[in-house]
Amino acid sequence: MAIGKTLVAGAGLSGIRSALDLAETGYKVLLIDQSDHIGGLLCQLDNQFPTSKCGYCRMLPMFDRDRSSQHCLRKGLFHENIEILLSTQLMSVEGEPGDLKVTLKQNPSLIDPSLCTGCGECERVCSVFVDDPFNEGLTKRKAVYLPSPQSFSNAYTIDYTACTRCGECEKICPTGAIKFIDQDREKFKILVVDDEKIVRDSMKEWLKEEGFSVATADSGQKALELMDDRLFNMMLTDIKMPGMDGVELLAKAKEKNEDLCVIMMTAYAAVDSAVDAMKQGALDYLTKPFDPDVLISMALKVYHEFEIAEARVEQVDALILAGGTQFYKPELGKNPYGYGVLPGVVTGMEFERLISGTGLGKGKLIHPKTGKPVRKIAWFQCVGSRDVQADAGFCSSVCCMISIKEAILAKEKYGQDLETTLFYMDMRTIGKSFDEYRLKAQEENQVRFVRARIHSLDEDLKKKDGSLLARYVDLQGNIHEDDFDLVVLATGQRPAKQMTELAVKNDIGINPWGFIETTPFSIIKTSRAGILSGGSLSGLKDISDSVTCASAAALGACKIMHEAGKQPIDAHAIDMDDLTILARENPRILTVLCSCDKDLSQTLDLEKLKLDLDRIPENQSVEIMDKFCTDEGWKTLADMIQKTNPNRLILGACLPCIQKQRVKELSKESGLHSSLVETLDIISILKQYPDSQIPKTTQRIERELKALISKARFKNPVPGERLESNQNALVIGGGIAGITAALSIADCGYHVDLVEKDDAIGGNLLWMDKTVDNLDIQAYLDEKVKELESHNQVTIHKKTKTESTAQNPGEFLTFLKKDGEPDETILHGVTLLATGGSQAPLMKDNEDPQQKELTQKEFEMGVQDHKIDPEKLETVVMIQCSGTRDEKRNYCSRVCCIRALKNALFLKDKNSDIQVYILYRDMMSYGFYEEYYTEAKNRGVIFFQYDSANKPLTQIQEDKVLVKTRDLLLDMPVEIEADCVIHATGILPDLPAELADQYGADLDTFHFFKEADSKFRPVDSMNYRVFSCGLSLKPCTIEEAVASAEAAAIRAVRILSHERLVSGKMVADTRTATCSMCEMCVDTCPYGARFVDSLEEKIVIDPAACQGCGVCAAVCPSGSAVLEGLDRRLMLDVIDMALL
Amino acid sequence: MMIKIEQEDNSLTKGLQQFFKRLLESEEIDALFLPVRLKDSFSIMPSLVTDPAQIEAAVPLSPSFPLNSGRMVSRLSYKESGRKTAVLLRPCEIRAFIELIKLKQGSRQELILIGIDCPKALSLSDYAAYMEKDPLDDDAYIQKVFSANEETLNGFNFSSACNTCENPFPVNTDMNILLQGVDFSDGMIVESGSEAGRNILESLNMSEASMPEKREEIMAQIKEVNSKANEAMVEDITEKTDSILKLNAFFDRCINCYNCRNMCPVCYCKECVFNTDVFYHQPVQYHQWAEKKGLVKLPTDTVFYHLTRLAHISHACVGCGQCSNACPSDINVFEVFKSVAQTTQAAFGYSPGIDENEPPPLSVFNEREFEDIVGIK
Amino acid sequence: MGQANNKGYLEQTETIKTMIQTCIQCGTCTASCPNIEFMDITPRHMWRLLLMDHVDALFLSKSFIMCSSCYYCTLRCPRGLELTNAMSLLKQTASKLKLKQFQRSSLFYKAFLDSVKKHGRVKEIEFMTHFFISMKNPMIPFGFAPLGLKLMLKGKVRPEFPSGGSGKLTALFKKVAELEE
Amino acid sequence: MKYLYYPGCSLEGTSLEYDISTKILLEAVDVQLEEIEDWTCCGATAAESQSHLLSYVLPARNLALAEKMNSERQILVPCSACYLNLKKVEEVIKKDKDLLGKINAVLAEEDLVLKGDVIVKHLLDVLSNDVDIEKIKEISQNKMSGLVIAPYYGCQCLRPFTVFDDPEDPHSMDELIRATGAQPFEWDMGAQCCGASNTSTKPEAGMALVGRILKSAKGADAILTVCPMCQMNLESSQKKISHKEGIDLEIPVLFLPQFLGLAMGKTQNDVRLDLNLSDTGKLIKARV
Repeated sequence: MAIGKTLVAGAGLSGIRSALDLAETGYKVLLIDQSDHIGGLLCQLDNQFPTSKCGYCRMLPMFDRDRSSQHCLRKGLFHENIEILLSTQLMSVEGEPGDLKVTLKQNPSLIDPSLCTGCGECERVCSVFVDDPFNEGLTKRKAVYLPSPQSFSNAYTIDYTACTRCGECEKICPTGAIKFIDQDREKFKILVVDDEKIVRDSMKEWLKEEGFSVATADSGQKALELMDDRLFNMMLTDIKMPGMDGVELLAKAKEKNEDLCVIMMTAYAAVDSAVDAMKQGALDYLTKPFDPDVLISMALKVYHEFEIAEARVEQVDALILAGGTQFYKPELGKNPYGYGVLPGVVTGMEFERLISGTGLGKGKLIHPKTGKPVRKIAWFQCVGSRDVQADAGFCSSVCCMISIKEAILAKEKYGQDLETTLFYMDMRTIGKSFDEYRLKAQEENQVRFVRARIHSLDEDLKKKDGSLLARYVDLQGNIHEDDFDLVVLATGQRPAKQMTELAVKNDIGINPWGFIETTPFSIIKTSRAGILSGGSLSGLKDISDSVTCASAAALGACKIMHEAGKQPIDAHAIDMDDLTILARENPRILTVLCSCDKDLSQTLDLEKLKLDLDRIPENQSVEIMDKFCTDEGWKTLADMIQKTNPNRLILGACLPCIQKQRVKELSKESGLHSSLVETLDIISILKQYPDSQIPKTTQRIERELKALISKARFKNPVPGERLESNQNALVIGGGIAGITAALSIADCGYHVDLVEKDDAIGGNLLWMDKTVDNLDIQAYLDEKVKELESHNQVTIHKKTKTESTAQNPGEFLTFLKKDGEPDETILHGVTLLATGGSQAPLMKDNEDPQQKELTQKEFEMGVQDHKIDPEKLETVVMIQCSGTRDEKRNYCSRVCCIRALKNALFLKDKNSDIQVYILYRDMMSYGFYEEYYTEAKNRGVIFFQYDSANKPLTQIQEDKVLVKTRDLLLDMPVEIEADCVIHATGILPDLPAELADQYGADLDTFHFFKEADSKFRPVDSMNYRVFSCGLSLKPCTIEEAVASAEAAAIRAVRILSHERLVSGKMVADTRTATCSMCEMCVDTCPYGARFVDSLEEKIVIDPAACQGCGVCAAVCPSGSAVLEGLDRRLMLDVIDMALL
Repeated sequence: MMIKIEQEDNSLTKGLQQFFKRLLESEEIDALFLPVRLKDSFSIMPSLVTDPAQIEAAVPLSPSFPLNSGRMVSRLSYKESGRKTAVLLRPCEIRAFIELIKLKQGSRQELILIGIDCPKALSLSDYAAYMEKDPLDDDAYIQKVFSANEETLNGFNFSSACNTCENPFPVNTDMNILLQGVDFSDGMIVESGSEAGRNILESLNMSEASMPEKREEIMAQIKEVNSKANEAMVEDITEKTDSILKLNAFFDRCINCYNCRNMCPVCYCKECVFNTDVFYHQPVQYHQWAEKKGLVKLPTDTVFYHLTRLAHISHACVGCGQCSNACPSDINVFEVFKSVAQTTQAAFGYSPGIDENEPPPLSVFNEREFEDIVGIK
Repeated sequence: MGQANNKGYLEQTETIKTMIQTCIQCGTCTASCPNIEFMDITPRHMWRLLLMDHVDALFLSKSFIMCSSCYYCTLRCPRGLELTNAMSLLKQTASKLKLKQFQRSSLFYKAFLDSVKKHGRVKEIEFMTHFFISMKNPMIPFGFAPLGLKLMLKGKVRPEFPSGGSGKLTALFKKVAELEE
Repeated sequence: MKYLYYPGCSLEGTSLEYDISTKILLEAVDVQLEEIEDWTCCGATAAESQSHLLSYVLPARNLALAEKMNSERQILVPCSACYLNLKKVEEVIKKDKDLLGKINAVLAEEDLVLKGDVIVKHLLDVLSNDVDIEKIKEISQNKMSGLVIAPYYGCQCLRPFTVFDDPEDPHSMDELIRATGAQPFEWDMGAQCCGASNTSTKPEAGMALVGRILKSAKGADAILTVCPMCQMNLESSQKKISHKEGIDLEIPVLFLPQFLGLAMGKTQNDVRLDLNLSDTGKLIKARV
């Protein structure tokens, strides 16, 4: 059977997540990105909340991890099942799920990576400086550069559009890696259309100088006439022209020549129409007056695509779009905060780069104008979000938390006396731990939160010290003027331009804002079968939601591949080396040093080095070679190995050369076992010493090499262990998350036992009618339950509880206690905790016999049972955060505000005369839900904001409820006589601690499932076989519950797809003979990889769970807990050698 | 609850023996573990007694402290035996045993822990010498040791572990025999420390007693005096070992006999790493060392051995002093261990031997701890 | 608040309320307003009153006539509300309702438009005279006197127009009035 | 280059000098003007506060007249208030076809039809974007060098319709000022409100705004305006405000084309400096 393959377009956070999930399952992945590096936005971000750290690497595979790279994802990624293509764009997609034809366009680099040694000579001679996009333009880089500071790859790249083709780099390159393609620009025909002669003439002149063919026209009509005669490749047209305007010309020109690249030109203010034009197919626009350089670079870009981009057509089964989002560019809008004009106004991303260790200030925070340390920083929220004037009727969902994080980070980095102020409208702390984090910012870090929107920003002309003056009005109507050294704009998100274009061209539905539109109840399925949307493409998401969505998309792809009859690769079918023989042989060590195009004898006493190393019996010889990174060097080394037949190799070279992947290839080709190849970055070490210090340098290198020789001589080859792994799944909980998870796993071909404690499947969905976007929940549930009940891979256990469980490496054993039936024991390889949650009960102080005060659920059920008749109601009050987001339950339940909006709109639909009041603290209408907030306002719903210190009070009167609150703006008390009051009481998780504990999972402070990492492993527990989804994981909407279930499912399928799991090479073991069974290692193991086998009285290890961290070895005093291949004798010897 | 143990035949020891006899005869207890004077010998060794008649040889209180019985109790309890045993232990023995429970080397399940106010001890060699000379009889010793907190006995120094002990009173037991601050003319007092202990005491039907008034005060005094002695000792030993050279000199007589390790109650490994091939060096290794410095002393790894032990168990050191007792080269191992242990335990906020539910520091992982030491924020 | 409960208010202001319905009370308009010091209540406060149907309180305030149509609030409102236009509509409403406190500015504008209606273009001297007569307060012209005098001296305000413009706007005005009925 | 010309009432009365200097300047830079025949008042702010429809009909009539002239499609308007009113109609009828219908129903009284194919341009837009600035440089020969001139834009040429400049932080006059050799004055008052008709109806409020602007202009040799209302407000009460504030706030205030005209060699009389209410003598002295 054929092996499944998926194309993942976009290699940022979510693209990587999707790709790794599929690759770990055993499918092939083609991962592409249009940029020159993988990692996406997160490459530029050093720290994430709540840890103020990065955790990107936590997404790396945990079992069979030697198939993949095991270093920071910002440095790069390898996986045997993933092919990565950078600088590549997806152009089109045709076909059906299971048989998609995708066309890719890859921009070949002008530098041959197999020849480039990364010496940097080209960069040194390059005379072109451009803004470095990696630092958001805060710094400059050359036109030939290394793609990202963290990247392992040492191959340089040429910025095609910035490069002037001066040829200096081509001349200096020692390996001849740089080759400019012969240019034939004359063939590239450009048409310039403008009614003003000066513009036409000067543009013609500039473009001709670059060697292009240029024709001009003074009107749209003339342009069209010219197009009848000749075929143009590119057209630059003014928008405002008498007669036919540029936009009309664009449409007509495209009719004539679909492939024509059109660039609009417009005066400052008409940017809107330029943006409109782009929606109609223009490639880009230029704002008049413009710099010739900008024009030329744009022309070169188009030319580049035209001339040298090659199309590559691939056959795949499924397509995951993971192009992410872009940040709003304040300078393109009305820009009231003077971004780009006022010094000291930066975007959030720029701020991250400013304070990044690899960024501009190398960690220092200096005012860009005065050079003085920054002492006062303000964050402005909703820049390009919740602003219809910026074409954003939506909330960008993530900026509030990002800004809080940045404020805390700034305080942590630059001292608590730094003044930080956050200006916001609603603080959207929409996750389970977000409110806590906000409080921490407020109370521990003294970040000032001001509920106000800043209208505009000016430089303080009186002070003339670069400080910025922000004017705002407080709730009482008092005007304040505060000055700041630095203002950070929390810029909102926009759909990634290329993705929107791709969607439009390929009939993939988009929403009015240009984001990918997904089908009902799904955030991954696009309108086209076989094409899935991962990450934030379909709407704005933080890291954890993006990761969840990306995993869900991977599940979608997995299902498609399974349905198309495609198979994953069998993981255990890799060759077993004959290691035992190797272990018995005496070590024969070959030491090779790559001189990297330098004369090593200038810096090292090679004679002494060789002499000293030869005294170690196991070391056969020391060799010097050149340019291991080139094909030629590679061959030299292979020959050397052939000749000397070593069984262990020590390789000294540069960092990029010794990165694992290359060494892995070397082992494969030379037959040397990969765990017996040791590497040393000698080039970095040599850089630390001046040439004159030969003895010192030699001594250092000698020590390092001796240490490695010691390591090599004691090291025995270790095979990855293989663990029999059960291929059935247990899903606990029959709500929508449980149903989805079970169906998802079953659809990928694995058996699932679904346990539900009640006699009905459906959980909370059973009492719900419609969603806010008017989808029929019951119909959806019916469909899913039918699907579940008829699925031959699913066994449903109703009225059943799990009683106890035992875990052995590779499987769980769970006892099912059934109501009225004999108990049952099942064996399963993974456990999904989807035990759900429920609406918190209403804490009532009042006697309320007529049930005038209701929870949201009670209200909705009341309407469904016709106990509540909306037409008979005159006034309804809704109280948000009732009993939640306070000391007792200090988290936001995320869904209640949306539910309130839904109910308000429902009431208004049923009875337009009804008066609805919503009393809220922060309106959490995140993402596109903001539109319902606007709609509710439009429909006359009145909103009162209240603060947690003055909660609304209710009083039952005869047949009314009197609600007392305060209008904060009018500063007066308000009393509302309501027919009924609907309380939003929030969500309580329903995951018993004992249950979680049985499966080695933990609960968080609020008794939700505790994620292994709330950002990067959002559905996993620390036990790699246990997952959670739905409400037991965190408060979520139905779509989000479904997505988390799909994510949990792929995480499970990733394990289920293997009959045997292969461990990493570095895993722990126990020497039972010396073990005292103190179980310290069991308690200590963070991955739950160690178990007590009480029958055999020994400690056993799940090698797939073990990550080789060595904590067990550290905690074990007798040395019974060991890391295979890294025993104490070896380590002591290495230390000894290094000290000699 | 508290009950009273009357003197028997004007003898405190006999009174205690009587109490233990009743205990052993009761249905609650199958065996008793306590120090017994061996026949025709002055040696007093911990013994497991099942015959009530044998209790007559029991010497619950004496300056003899041949080994830390925590280790022995661990052997009696690391698996189920189906029998209930009452064990009498000194405070430092209890602490050692609690540490071993944490390490799954023992269990309280079938035990009744009986604590006793510490009667101090002489070193092994001093005890032998003392017994040869003119030893006090058992009762006189009790009278003497609990009447004043003295550092010497008949010219012999009490073990420095005892003189510097800040916790010579039992905690977290099932019952305790109280001696400090007790008017012996009125007998001795047993206080229950757990539900199980209370039930047993009640079943014995003995007369009730109340807490002696002066006890608290006396306990505080003893703690203060010992604490000062401890400070002085730490200061002294720190001065003696505060550089690697001094440390080398301090341990220069060490012959790698590993006696200190063998007698250490919390060094619980079945097989020590120092007995494995990790320290069975290649011959070339010795030569390389010698070549580097021109000379290498053998055995090697002596200081390394002590440092390793400090790294492994200084957090769990209960301060019993048996390591010094065991040293044939008369190295004051205990003083180094106690000094280091205090720092280690303070760093982790760890109190060894108090609560079996307090996890050993290394088995707990906190993402943010010792930021100033590890340098990672 | 005799007039306050006049339902006429609500009808008149319903359109304006619709214009500002999606206000999220962020305060951008208020902080932007150059005339805020001379307003008794802030623009945000006004919108809130309007939203809550406290039209009486709104017309007790004179804030909206302080609006000098600088359009800053309109420019900056994140909800894209046409706040300056809403201000104008409030002025219109006040004028239509002939509320006493707004008489002065209302009459000023009326005099202006009368002049336009008659001549097609503004005869500045004429409309000022009209205005003063309508105010029936002889003290008022003095307020304008220094400027008027200055303009006269410079020959900028003259009794007769320099050029034509005998516009036929009466018909237009009439038609507008008809359509707006 | 040729434009239709809508002067507006003020340019026939209180701001005659604006009309005259505009015409002189444009002639000098080869721009021809053709006045809209039979134009009438745009309604100013008065119409808006009296009748919604009227506030559209009055400017619409003029646009319809312009369309009827059937020559140029761009109308040049020097007065910002007129500009806004005319622009408003141009923009709104693109989207609101209902309103267009109503407007045409009224205009039918005069047999006029509004189609909406003319573009309304402010004088400053034309000067800063359409006119060849090199020409101004060439003629003026840095005549104004040494002067620091505060560009004042006012509101209505910038807002609510953002056409040719940043509505918060305008700079289109900077280049024009530099073209004369003078330096633009750095201030943040250029786009602030002058108080508009508040200076007549609510003098205390209006004066406060004017006072703020004049105070900020301290250090500049003159203020340039592009709107009769702004000009009047900034000029007319300088003495009174100086008296009230207790500091000398008197400063020459000129219409932009007056200043450019002077720079390009026109006489004081050509640009009718005699009609300015502020003491322009200071500026003339400073230049000499």
